[in-house]
Amino acid sequence: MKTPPGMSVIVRTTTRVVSGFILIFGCYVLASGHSGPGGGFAFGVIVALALLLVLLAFGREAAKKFIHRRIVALAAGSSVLALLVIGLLGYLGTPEAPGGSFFLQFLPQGKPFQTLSGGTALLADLAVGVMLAALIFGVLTSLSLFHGRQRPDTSEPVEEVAPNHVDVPKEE
Amino acid sequence: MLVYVLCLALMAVGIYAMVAKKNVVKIIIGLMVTEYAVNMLLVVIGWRTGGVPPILPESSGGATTRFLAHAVDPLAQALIMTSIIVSLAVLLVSVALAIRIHQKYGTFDITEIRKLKG
Amino acid sequence: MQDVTMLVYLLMGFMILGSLVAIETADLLSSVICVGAVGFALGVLDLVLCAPEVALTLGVVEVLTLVVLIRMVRTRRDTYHATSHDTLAIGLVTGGLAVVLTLACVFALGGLPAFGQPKMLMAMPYLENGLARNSMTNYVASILLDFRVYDTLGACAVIFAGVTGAYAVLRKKGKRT
Amino acid sequence: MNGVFGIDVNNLLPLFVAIPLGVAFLMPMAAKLRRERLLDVVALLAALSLFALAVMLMRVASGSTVYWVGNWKPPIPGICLVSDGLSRLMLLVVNVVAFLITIYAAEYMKRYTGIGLFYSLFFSMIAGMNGVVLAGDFFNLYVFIEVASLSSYVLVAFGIEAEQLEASFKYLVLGSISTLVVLTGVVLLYSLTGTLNMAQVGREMGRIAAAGAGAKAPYLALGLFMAGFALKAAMVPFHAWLPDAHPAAPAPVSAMLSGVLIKAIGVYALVRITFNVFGPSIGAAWVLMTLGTISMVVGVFLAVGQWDLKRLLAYHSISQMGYVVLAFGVGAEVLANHGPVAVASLAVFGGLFHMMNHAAFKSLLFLTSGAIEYATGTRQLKELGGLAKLMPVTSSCCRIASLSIAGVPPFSGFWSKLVIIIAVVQAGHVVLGTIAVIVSFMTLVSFVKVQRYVLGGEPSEKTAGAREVPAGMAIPMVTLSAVCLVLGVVVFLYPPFTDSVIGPARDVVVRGLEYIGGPGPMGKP
Repeated sequence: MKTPPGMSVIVRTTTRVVSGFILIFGCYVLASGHSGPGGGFAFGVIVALALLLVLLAFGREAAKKFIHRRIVALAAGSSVLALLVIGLLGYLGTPEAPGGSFFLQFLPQGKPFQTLSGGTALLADLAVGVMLAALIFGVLTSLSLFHGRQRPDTSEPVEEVAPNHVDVPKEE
Repeated sequence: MLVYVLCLALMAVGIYAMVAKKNVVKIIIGLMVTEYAVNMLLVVIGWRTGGVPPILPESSGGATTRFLAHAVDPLAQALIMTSIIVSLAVLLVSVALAIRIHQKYGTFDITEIRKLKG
Repeated sequence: MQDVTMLVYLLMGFMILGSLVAIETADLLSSVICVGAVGFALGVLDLVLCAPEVALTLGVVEVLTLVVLIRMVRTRRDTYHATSHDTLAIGLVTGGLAVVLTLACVFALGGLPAFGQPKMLMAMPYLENGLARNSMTNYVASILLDFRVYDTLGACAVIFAGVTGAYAVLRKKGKRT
Repeated sequence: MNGVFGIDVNNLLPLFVAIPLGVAFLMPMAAKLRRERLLDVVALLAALSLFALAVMLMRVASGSTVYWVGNWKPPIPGICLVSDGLSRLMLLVVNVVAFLITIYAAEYMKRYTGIGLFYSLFFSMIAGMNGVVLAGDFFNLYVFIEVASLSSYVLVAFGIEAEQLEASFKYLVLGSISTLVVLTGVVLLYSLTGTLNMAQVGREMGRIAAAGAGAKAPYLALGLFMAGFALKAAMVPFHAWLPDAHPAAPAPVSAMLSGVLIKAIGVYALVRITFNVFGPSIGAAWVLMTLGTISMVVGVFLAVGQWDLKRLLAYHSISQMGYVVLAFGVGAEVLANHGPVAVASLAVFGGLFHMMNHAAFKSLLFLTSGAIEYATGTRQLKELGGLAKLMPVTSSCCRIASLSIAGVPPFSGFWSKLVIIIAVVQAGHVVLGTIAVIVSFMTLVSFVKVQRYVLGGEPSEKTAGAREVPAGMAIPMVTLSAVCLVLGVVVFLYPPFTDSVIGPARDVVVRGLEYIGGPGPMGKP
């Protein structure tokens, strides 16, 4: 086996230190999003960039060990479904609006200037953030691992679905 | 009024690049410039003279009278946030297509990418 | 107030110049870097016009965009012909855009509200009553996550479709053999 | 009145977006289970439930209702969904066609990899179209246009062959210009009126025009909207992407794009904005009539010379959409001149009816062309032949659709074209009426050519081994053929159908500014 492609020791060491800080900064941005600038969109992109930094510094093999593609897909899909479910849970209704409606604020709200103000908004923010982080990290791996025609067969952006049903022969 | 003219001018620059340029990368850059122009127009129309950011400061203690008189339009800013995410999605798709086109044709120049008639 | 307006003009002028350079320069990498500079100028403009939330998001998205574009340009060889041969088409496009722009300036743009005096027909009721309904003091976030969360769902659908699409385009094989 | 099983149907409106989005979000995860039949079943169930919802809405709901998302109703107006005659008609068209195409795709897409990704994008597209049709808010309209178009760009390139990638990139560039132009229009209107709600924007603009100041500014926005949506509807100066994109896509996607997408995010949005937000005006009417006539003529002339079956069909889409836009243009002109409302109603009725018919026969034509390509591996007219004997079901469906699009009585296309031509002549445009008749004749010639080269004659070496497609593909084709046959008959022989399906939509368009979809009192300012 070849040594995994990556960058120099200096870059790796720096990355080890910095990526943690970036992740913490991302979480801070998410937490402060309801009373200051920040929120899910920025959180998602920052986390994806931190993960990308790890990917670039340590190379593909190490990054694969670090994060599985399956986990990325699961995180993206389930968080965006969670956003939809938050919307549908609005049909449960509240004392003020008994019929309920799509994306109704059904949780009790907190007090202004608290992190946990906003009821469903915090959940929605979390869902958006996790979704963006997973999606963008996933697509960045695909884009940067796609080598083009020099080595057309080394990349495998999507796992092929097992060909169970190739029973229809293609007429020539 | 000059601000609106400048926004539309930037937009014209972007559309010009998208329509007239013959290179996939330049076209993508034109797309980005056009998106910037629209975002710029949105932030410009939301500005209020002597404005403050639409975030109620904790020091106000919940008193909103002064804030309401000066806060810039939060709705316009929320629209920009949505449009930034949408632009990012379009950009990712166009980059994926560009990479794949480069793999098939070996170039970004669309004068050489002409399998279709028109 | 005057200084804000001047700063806005300066930044806009810089952005237009930067985009022209980005579009006309022959080297693809410099062109990508130029458009990055334009994006950051937009971020500064957002800060000047009291949109810190937008500036933050734009900044991080801009870093991401630059990473993707530089990676795309750097790892792929290309012979770019700086001079294009299609002069008629370019002339038509430029002329058409110029005409539209002039017409817009002369007739229509004067009817817009002056810079700094937006009509906030939809935003004002929300500014007045939003806090009571969701207790969020960052109005941009509360619009995105409560008031107009349906739009955010749409934006999530767009980016989900975009990433799914990128995966689909980068698949190894399209058809089974 | 609006209830079924004790549930207010109006409350179910968001499901038209939520169900397909849920499927779209679920599919990439479900694909990891590696059970393709499961994916097919989920997709079919979702499409069936959308179909049932659309039919139920059409049966039960009446009048115009507004649904405020998240209970943000006036005095703090948020995003609203509007259910009126026009949106219900479009929902019916979109979801019926989408359901039939899903059945077809389950069989056809077996030849492709990444079925999970396909379904995800396909349902995003449906969600986008449903969202556009229901939107009562400008920015929401833009977002869902982007959902639908972004999915369609990628679906065009789903086979990842060189031509498809190229067509898709071209479509993406032109499509993005169009969405950005539309967004600029939205932003200008927002600046001008301070609101995003469509009905409220309409009223505010009336107020601005009455005040006299800045009366020209709305026209810039209207111009931007018309350019943007004309690009989406592939009207002729803006049509360059369609003849590349529609043939390149896999057959179910082509059928979806030509059958419903250009209507839902092109013509529907154009009509909604020109009639219900800006109100019919002479300028807009002339633009629509010019676009319609040029598209009608240029589309059919380009189609006649084509030898690629799907490309030929794509050019006919441009031409047929020309009829629809011409009809709406004539309607707008009569309304703006305060002419007889009966004529305007007839024109609008013709446009809507032709739009419905086109959704049926053009998606059927693309499905049959897909079936032919599936069986023979080619779509060049000169390489085909003799399929009438080899593929009887596909051939009969192709015949019915061709007769319908060519306007041969008693098929549905004949009646809708007849209505349009009568309305155009009654409005005093005899020349345009004559052009429409000539174009119809040219369409007939073009499809006689298709019949002769594809179905008639002796089997060629490519077609000799062809056999009938599987039932999964045949059933939707047969159903759509039945729709083509029935629509022509039922509209004239069974008036309640017209009154309950097309009538309300026609009334919404003709009443123009009395559009219900926002806060406060409605009506002309």
